[in-house]
Amino acid sequence: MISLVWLIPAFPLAAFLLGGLFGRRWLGHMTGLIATVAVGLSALLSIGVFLEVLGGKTQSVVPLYRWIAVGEFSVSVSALIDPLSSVMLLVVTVVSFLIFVYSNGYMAHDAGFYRFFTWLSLFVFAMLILVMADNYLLMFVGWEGVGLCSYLLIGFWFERPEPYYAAKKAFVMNRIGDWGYTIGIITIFLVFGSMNFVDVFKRLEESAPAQATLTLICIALFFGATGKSAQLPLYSWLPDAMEGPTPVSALIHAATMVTSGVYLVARSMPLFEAAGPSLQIVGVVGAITAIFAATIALVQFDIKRVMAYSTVSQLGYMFLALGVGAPVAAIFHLATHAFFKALLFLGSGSVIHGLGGEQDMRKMGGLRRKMPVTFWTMLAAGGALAALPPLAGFWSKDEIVAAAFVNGHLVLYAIGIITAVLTSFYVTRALWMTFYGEPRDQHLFDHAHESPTVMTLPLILLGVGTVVLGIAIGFPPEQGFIHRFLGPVVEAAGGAEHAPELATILLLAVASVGAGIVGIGIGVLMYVRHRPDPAAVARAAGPLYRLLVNKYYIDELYDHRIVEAARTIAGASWAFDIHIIDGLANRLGWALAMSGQGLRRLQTGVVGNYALTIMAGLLLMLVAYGGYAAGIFGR
Amino acid sequence: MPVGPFGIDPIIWAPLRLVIAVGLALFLVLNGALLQIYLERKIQAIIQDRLGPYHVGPFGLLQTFADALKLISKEDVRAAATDGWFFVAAPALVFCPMLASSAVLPFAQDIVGANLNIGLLYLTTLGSMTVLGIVIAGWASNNKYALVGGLRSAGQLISYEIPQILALVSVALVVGSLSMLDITRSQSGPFVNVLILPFSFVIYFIAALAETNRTPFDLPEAESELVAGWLTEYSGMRWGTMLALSEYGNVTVVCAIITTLWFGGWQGPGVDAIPLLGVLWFTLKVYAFIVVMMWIRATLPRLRIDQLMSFCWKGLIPMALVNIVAVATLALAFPNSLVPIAIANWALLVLFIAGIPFVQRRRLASLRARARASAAPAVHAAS
Amino acid sequence: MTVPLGAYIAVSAVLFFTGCAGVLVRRNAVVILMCVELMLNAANLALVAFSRKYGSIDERGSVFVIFVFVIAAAEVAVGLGIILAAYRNRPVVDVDEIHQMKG
Amino acid sequence: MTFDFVEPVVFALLSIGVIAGGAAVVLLNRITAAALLMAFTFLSMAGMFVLLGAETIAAFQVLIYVGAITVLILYGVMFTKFSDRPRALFFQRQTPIAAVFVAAVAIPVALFSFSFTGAPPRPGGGDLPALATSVFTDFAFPFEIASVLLLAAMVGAIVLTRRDDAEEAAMRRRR
Repeated sequence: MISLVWLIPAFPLAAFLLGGLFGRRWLGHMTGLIATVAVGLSALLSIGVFLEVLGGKTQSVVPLYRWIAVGEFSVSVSALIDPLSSVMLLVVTVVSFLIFVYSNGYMAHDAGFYRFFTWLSLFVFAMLILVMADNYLLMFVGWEGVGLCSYLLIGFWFERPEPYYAAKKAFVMNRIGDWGYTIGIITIFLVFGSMNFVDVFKRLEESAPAQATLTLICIALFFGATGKSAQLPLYSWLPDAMEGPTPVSALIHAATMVTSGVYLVARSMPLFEAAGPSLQIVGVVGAITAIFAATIALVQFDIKRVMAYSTVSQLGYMFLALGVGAPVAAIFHLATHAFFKALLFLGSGSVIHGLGGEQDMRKMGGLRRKMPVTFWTMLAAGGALAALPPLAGFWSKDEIVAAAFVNGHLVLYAIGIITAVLTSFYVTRALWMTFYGEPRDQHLFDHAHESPTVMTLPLILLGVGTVVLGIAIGFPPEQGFIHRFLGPVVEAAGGAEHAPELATILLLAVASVGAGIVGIGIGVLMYVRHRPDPAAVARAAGPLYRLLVNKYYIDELYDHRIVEAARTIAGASWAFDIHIIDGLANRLGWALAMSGQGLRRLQTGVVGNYALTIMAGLLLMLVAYGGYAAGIFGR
Repeated sequence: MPVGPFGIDPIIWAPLRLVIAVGLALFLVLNGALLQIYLERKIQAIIQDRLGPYHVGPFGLLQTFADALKLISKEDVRAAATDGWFFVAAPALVFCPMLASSAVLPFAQDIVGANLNIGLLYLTTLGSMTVLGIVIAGWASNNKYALVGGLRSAGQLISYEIPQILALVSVALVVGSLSMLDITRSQSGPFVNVLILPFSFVIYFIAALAETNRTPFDLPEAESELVAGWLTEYSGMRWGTMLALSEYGNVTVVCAIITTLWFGGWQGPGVDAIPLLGVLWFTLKVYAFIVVMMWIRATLPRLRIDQLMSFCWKGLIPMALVNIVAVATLALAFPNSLVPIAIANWALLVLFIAGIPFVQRRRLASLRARARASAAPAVHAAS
Repeated sequence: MTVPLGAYIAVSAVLFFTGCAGVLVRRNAVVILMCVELMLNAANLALVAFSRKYGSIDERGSVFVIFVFVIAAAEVAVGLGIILAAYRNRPVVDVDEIHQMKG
Repeated sequence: MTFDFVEPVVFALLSIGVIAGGAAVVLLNRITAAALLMAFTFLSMAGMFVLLGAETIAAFQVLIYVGAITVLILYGVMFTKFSDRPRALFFQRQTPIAAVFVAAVAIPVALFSFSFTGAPPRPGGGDLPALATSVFTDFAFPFEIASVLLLAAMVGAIVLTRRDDAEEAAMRRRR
């Protein structure tokens, strides 16, 4: 089965080629079916691979072919299959499959149906490459590939300006991150003389290079990660990316692509462990991002934007986990988050679908009677997001904060708890505004309808996953299945995570659940009882509220500072180009033209003359040859 | 003292066989022409339910001889404006290659003028030389019908050489030699090449009809369009040489090639016992094909020049190329078995024949459409 | 008594320079094409002769003759095409009448 | 008795044919005649190839030069309604200097060429297999390139000679 691992990305690639080549003319809506079946097949395959890895085939490398071989710089296209990548494979393919099924319903009436599925298949292909790569360079290929697809899919409705700008923004920010990634891998190659994960880590153990170098590598890689997974300072593209179709937001901007940064850091955990301060940086950035995004999410009214900011915040959690040395918890949270956040997005998607494209929560309300399935599934997902036991989110998030506490990062722990409160508050708010209360827009409400089965079925499946996943693989805490499975791969060499005793665990669990409850309580008070009334709170908060609504003016800051600076530099270089370089070229051209004026007398236009010139040349050659042969010109 | 075939000393046998070969060639070509003219007349007469020549000699057998005498005794007319030397040279230019090409025809086991190891190449070469004579004749006649006829004919010959040569190549691929003798020897026994390469045989046969200006490809002397094509200005024995001898000679040569390449040449019952029997078999086979050509002439109408060209370039050459590719690939894939090649070739043949009706239907549809398009405004004008 | 190699080479040289002279002195473009063909042919003769004399068993020189054939065919086709195109613009085939491309 | 004397005689005849034909092409005023004599030159050249034992080359020579190129050139002659012209318009203006140059190059080369002594080996066996082997093994890639060149030439010739549609329409109107 593992030997067949190359088939996993092959199916989406085939779907992409089919859709891209024949989609427009011949396949039409068949494209969706083809792509879905393809991704389903790769999901089955990756389940098989997962089971085999479970069977004890830890870390097997499947070479496909030799890609680059220049001197000692040799890169091969081969798949590294170990517990980490197999888990990622599983998550990616399964979630993708469900979302593909969902999209068949959601995009049914869109003109670019085949385009959508073509690009989505390409995305899955690139994501799988990223996950399966056994070296940093191949991973970078997938990295860029998912970036491209996210650009294409955010700008899917390029007829309108906003998606187009959002796509451009996302692409540029990702590029900035990729710059870091590039520096990272180049330095890795310079230092370790290889880009293979295995070799790099082996050489790291054999002879650790200087701290500074390692720190540079890690910071660079982490910078790339922040770009891809929307951490500070490169987070602001993700909320705008919500301009894309909802399945895209669910798949790319919640479940898979944005988590690739986490995957990257987890994958290169040994480097980070060895690199001293960088892990703390990761943790701090993650924590700040978490609370930062959560605060913004408090006041958004666009349901998808709320989800987007919550995604950013959850990703912050994951980095926090990585930072406090609990990579297992990070991956665990990645998996559970993939399920419940995808579910939240798909749910809001189905709401939007039901309301005919309305995204503003202020126009919703009372929908739970209209669309029960969506409601219940989203309720489960919301619970998971608010970390209520026994839902999936509880186990993973609890582990993260617990790890923060146990490993002695009390500040980070505090931030985590506060963020938990905020999280449960805004999720309550969102769900309430959407499903409870009186319909605020009667017209929309009347036309609202439950989505078709093809859309609700994935919701239900994801809901099941949301409910059972955490308890299935995360129980009991700290000794759950996932720890036994992943631990050996990503844990610190020294075993930093000494398992605490049960009392502590229970205490921490109670604390975080309490935080969740508190948040929900506040939410219910404000939006059900209206005391204090949200509007009043907003008025009271005044400037703070405005600050949040305007997302801390980050975009404006970027525009005014960075973009302006870039403009100035560009202008300067333009002037240099025009006046110095072009000037030089023009002078040169002028000289050539002048000499040409003189020389063109030779061009009589009569072919015979040219032939005669050839003859003269032949004569000269003959003379020279004869001269040398006769030794006149010397040897 | 060494003993060659028929128990003759090789020193004597070498020139002797040359003499025999040339004699056979002349027999085939010269008397052949007379005989073929007679045959042509008779066969057409029978097919068209006429009597044909019956007056001169028994069954009109002497009719063609009488015509030959008439031709020879005719005055040698040469129009004033014709281009002296070329006008005289053209018939020779047409006749010589044809005669020369019969030097490599294997009439029997050892009865062959010269056993070139590039016999096929030699034959195609000479075939291509005919064009020159025809163009010159058309040019020298200084007559627009003749010129157009000559250019047409040249275009036709050059175009149809391509499928012809391609068909030959497929045979050479299978046999692995260009020598006529080897090719003949390679098909001893019942499995002659036509059973292995029927498709290339069909291609060659069609192309050969065009090469020899036989119906349905006898554009160059399309009486109804341009009096007698490049022969317009010719009369008397020049005409006789050009048309009678060269045309029929070419027919003979082509049929001999077909016989050798696809139908086992002289091979036949009893040749191993009496080698001279091979001559009989060879001649019989050749004449069978000549009769087939005459039959075709009596049956099929003449094509238009554009149809002719488009059939060659759009139909024959692509099919020939496909054929070559298939044969070569299979010959590489199965070096020691001819069965796959045979299967592929039969399949191609069936495809070709089955494909014709579809093509014709599409062309008919387009023609009708064009007719309707051109008819519509006429109707308006009428009303 | 056989023909020495030099004889072949001499014939080839003479033919070559005959063609060369033709290219240089004749006006009619078609004639010039013919003369170019003559030159190519002379080169062929030299190639074959040398390859027979000095060439190894596998006819290396003659292979180039085949390529020369290809070149000749291509050259005459394109050359005649150019001549006809020029002729259609102005009915002349004289190479020194056609000098619109002078600098 | 031996037939040794045959070869030089044949060679002499052929070389006379070659050179005379070539000279006629250059000197004759009638292009059609020139074309025919060029064909004659090619035929004699083919004979020389046979004499050298390269009969495949000879066959190709006739096939391509006589069968194709000469006919093509005759086409060209007929399409460019060539009319015989007075001697004055026969040679280019650069003729004298050209003659000098050609003589200056030709004479030494011709003399030099006699320095090749020794006879080429007796023809035997035929050159087809060897030729085919080296074309399709060592020279396979140049062979492909040559085919590409031919294709390009074909396309180029078609593009050059086809009238543009306006012209076409004009001609149809004239008809």
